[in-house]
Amino acid sequence: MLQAESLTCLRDEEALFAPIDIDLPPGHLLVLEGRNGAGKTTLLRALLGLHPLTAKSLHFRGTDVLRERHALCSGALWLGHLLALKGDLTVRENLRYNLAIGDEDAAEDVDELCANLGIAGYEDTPTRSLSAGQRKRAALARLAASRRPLWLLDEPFANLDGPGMAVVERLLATHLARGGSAMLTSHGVLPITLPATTVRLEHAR
Amino acid sequence: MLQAESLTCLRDEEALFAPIDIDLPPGHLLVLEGRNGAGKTTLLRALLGLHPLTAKSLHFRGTDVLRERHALCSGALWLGHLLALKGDLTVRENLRYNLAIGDEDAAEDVDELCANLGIAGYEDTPTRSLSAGQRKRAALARLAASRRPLWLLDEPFANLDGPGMAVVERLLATHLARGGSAMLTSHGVLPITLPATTVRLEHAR
Amino acid sequence: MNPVWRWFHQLGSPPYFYRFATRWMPWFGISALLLTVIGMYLGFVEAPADYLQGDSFRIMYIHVPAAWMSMFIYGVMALNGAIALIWRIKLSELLFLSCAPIGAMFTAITLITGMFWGKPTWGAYWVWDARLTSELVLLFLYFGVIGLASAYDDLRQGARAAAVLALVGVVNVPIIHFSVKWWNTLHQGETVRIMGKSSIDSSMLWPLLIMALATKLYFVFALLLRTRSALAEQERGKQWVREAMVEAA
Amino acid sequence: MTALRPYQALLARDLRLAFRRRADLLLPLGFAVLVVLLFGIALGGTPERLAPVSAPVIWVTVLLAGFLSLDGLFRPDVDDGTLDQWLAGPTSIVGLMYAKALAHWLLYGVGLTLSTPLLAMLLNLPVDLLPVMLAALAIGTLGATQIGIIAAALTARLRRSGILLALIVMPLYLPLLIFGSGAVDAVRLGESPKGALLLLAAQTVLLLTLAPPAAAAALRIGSDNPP
Amino acid sequence: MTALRPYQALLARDLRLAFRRRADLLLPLGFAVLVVLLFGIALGGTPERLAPVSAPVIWVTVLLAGFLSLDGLFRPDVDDGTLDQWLAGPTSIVGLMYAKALAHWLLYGVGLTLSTPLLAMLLNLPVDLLPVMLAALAIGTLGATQIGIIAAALTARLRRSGILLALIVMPLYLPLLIFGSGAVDAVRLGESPKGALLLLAAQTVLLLTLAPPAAAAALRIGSDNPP
Ligand code: HEM
Ligand SMILES: Nc1ncnc2c1ncn2[C@@H]1O[C@H](COP(=O)(O)OP(=O)(O)OP(=O)(O)O)[C@@H](O)[C@H]1O
Ligand SMILES: Nc1ncnc2c1ncn2[C@@H]1O[C@H](COP(=O)(O)OP(=O)(O)OP(=O)(O)O)[C@@H](O)[C@H]1O
Ligand SMILES: [Mg+2]
Ligand SMILES: [Mg+2]
Repeated sequence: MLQAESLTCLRDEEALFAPIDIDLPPGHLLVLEGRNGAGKTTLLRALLGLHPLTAKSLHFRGTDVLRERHALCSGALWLGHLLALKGDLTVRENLRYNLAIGDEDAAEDVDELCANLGIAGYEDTPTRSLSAGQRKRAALARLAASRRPLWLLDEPFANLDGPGMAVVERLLATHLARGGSAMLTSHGVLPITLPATTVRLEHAR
Repeated sequence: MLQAESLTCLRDEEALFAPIDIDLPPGHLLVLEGRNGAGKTTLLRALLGLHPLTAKSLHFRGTDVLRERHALCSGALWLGHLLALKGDLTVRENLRYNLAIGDEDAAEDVDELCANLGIAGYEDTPTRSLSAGQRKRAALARLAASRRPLWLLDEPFANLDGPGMAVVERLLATHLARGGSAMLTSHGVLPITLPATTVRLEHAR
Repeated sequence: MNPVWRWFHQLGSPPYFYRFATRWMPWFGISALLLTVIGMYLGFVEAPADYLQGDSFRIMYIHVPAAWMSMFIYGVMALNGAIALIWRIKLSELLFLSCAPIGAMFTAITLITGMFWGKPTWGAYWVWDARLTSELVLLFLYFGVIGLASAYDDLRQGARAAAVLALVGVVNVPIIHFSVKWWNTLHQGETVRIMGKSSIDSSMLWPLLIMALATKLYFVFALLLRTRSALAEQERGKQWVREAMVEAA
Repeated sequence: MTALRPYQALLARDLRLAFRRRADLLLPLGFAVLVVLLFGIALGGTPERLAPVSAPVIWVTVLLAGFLSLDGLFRPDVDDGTLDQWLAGPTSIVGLMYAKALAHWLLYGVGLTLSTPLLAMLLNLPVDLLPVMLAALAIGTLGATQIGIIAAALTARLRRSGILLALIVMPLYLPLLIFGSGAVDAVRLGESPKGALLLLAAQTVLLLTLAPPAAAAALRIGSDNPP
Repeated sequence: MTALRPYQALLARDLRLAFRRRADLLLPLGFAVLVVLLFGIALGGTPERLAPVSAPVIWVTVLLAGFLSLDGLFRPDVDDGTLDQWLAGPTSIVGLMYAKALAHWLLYGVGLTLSTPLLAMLLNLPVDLLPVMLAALAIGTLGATQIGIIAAALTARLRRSGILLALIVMPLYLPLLIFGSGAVDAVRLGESPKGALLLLAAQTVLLLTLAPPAAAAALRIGSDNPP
């Protein structure tokens, strides 16, 4: 799915971390580790073209991403620190809009997505009036509807309670079983039991 | 330090969770547990008068908080989901301002605080250019300088890496040893080994 | 407790106010209607035409009472706003909110009748004279109060925020009243005086006073009506509202 | 028309966000009336003094009211991560910009144009100038929206850009203002407003073809994806 | 003076945030010059036509430039949690409001007043009116800041409040505007501006005593702490 050789991100024209190699086949999970400020968030954003990166080679499903920067954008679903929810709109409206703008399956039933994520009953609540964890769940509901092969998730477990983490684990398991791949960042002990490769970002020098 | 009987928070005039009793003596740690949306964040805010609450009695160091709502404000230090850092100002400037506005000890050495929190070298970086975890550390640096007896910490471990969590644990240990108390919210397994009482927020009915 | 104070305290309790409003509302409504009919008849049929302005002066019987009400209601509103801010009494918040649209209506009537009166007398619908401008400002203050209150999700927070604005805007009311004295304006000076002699003939004065009383009664009627339904809406979960509904049905 | 789905979704979302607070829809009108009021009182207020300046004052007021809404055009989308999602997603940013521009014009341009008769009355604008004023404003606000969308995109990532935004927008508004008041002046002097209106329309068409792609490019600045 | 330390810290922070982007300090001036230019052009531009309206246009411009800065007065502090920290802390909110108001006036009121000679030149304002204009603006902007701080506090927690802000602020600006241009007019008509200036000063003093506590009360709305 995603192969990279000697990949690193640039900040002020300097490498942020020692170059890493990535080999993420379909159906696999990759965990990005590293201390605070190691460059995990930056790496995910850089893959999507939101930051400069350098690499000997970088391929996504056979396409050379270094040449066609746009290739990853239509094949990857990214959830960052910011959740891209409009506080004034309800969970349902936010989800509908997110699915449409990402060109995901239109037929998805929003009530079902919410039930999956454990926020049933909040479909018509403005996201402004949700707790931190509920808001995270609303953002994660996109995953359940997504058919994109690669998921890039930045700290997907932050703010979630135990059952919430289990939901994310289930979503990941289904996705991997369908032949998708995922790359996620997390701190400390991973609260899930899925098999995963770990890549650690270390100081550049 | 903090005693409460039959305490609960109101949202739209309804109790958010089943009334709880709190007894937090000096030198002790209390962990608030509960599912996403249980009301942990709301409870901390309500103690500080940012939300309505009801209680049979609520005392802070002998003062009746229900009568004198302001009593807790000068004795408690609160860190919420929002970090109250100005992205345009450096870590040093943010810290200086935070200490002055909270009327904390003016003599504190900012370089030392930063070194304590593991963000030495970032003193003169605008907080906008910090990673999520580094920003959290900058916000937590206030704790190291604070002389207020009660700490109210909302998910203090979120976004931190392993060493970061250890730093917070050390800060807490010093604070408790000095006779201070702390109340914190957290999800899943607490990543620290300090002895703590747990209070769980359950559905109101 | 002094009986007057006790009555106020009782009135502040939602169920008592609801019953009070239900009982007295019709009386205020009916007497307002009656007085309006009498005032209109006296003003528009009986009173002699003005030697200068002909019949256009009859707009006065709507214009002047409406103008007085626009300021009076602002005062009542600000007073309730102050009570709501200081003692956080729910009923004052609702009374405060109910005043705004009624006051805005009277202000709009003042402006519109004034404009139609201005065309024959001054030759223009609108001039930027101090009284006219300050009355327009009053309209915007009412709009500001309504807009700010509705911009908040929480009704009570909205009411208190709007109350701060209403109190700040109180300075405008004396400006409206004294504008004709402070600046030389096109607008009519003070004609009707409570103390001393009014510079208006009594055959013209009487209908005006009747209309003034009618508008006051109408205001109380509209205020009770609006506050009553807002109260029932806000407390709809409560036992006494359900009882009152059953009673009404 | 599934190809249009993302753009429709954005248009619907922007309109919905605006309608969520219904009072907001009347507020541009309120602002315009207030600025007119400030000018009325500041200029002393007699009809003879007001009439000659009323058309320009209306133009400036409408442009200012539209201008005030620009800060909210992209800022919320930047702050909550929506913009990053657009840039990281498969949808054409140029298309999204057209949807944004349409929503903005529907919400502000149309509303302000329709409120002109009221402003005109307050300022004693001669009634026979009203039709040409309305036509010029309808075209002009469409152009102004395009200018606004470029400026808002350029300043979207900056903090406290309010006044920088003004600095970018005002000079670009000038040609619209010149031909817009020109058309009204022409009618007052008994000439045909056709020339001025045509030039105004030509500018608007030019802006319509240039502005959304320019705005898309501006949003890409700071991200690594080529436009 | 340790009792003043929190307020000094807030004042210093606000000034520092403004100075961090030095360009921002010149931007109000840039905005004012542009509005004046728009009017100059819209009004046809001959000196005879401009001179009588120049004083009111300057007043309106200065008030608008100050007004545009209001949205940034509390919004950032609400968004990043600073406001909640104030409300949850030991420091007097009224005191913080005085610090905020002082910072805002130093940044906008003083800057705009100092730029008036330039605006006056662009608009052919008679030179002998300049001193009274400057005095009136210095006093008037201090009052306008107080009005602004109330309005900004009232709308701080609302989304997209720009135009609601205008609705609140403009009517309250009017008395300042009336006496402010009144003073200039008095000098033009050869009378003494003293009365108008005194009334302007009286208003400003009244606002200075009322506004910061009112703003503090407004910020407390939504919190459970009594004001
Ligand atoms: C849009 C235009 C007008 C507005 C906004 C307006 C506003 C007001 C207001 C606010 C008052 C109450 C003042 C007070 O009691 O302190 C008033 C009173 C009055 N107005 Fe007007 N007015 C307008 C036009 C006119 C015109 C054209 C006339 C007739 C020439 C007129 C005649 C009067 C009279 C006779 C009173 C009673 C004065 C007194 O007894 O104090 N008004 N108006
Ligand atoms: N601004 C708000 N307006 C209305 N309701 C809200 C608001 N914020 C939170 N709530 C509701 O109040 C409840 C408690 O929220 P709170 O943020 O206290 O939960 P929490 O225990 O901190 O959850 P989390 O673990 O997700 O942070 C939730 O059900 C939420 O939907
Ligand atoms: N906007 C920015 N401008 C400049 N430097 C930045 C910016 N954001 C982050 N950095 C720097 O880049 C480095 C990597 O940041 P990044 O956010 O990628 O870290 P991270 O691994 O995600 O950390 P965390 O675990 O704290 O989220 C950090 O040292 C940080 O100081
Ligand atoms: Mg990160
Ligand atoms: Mg929480």
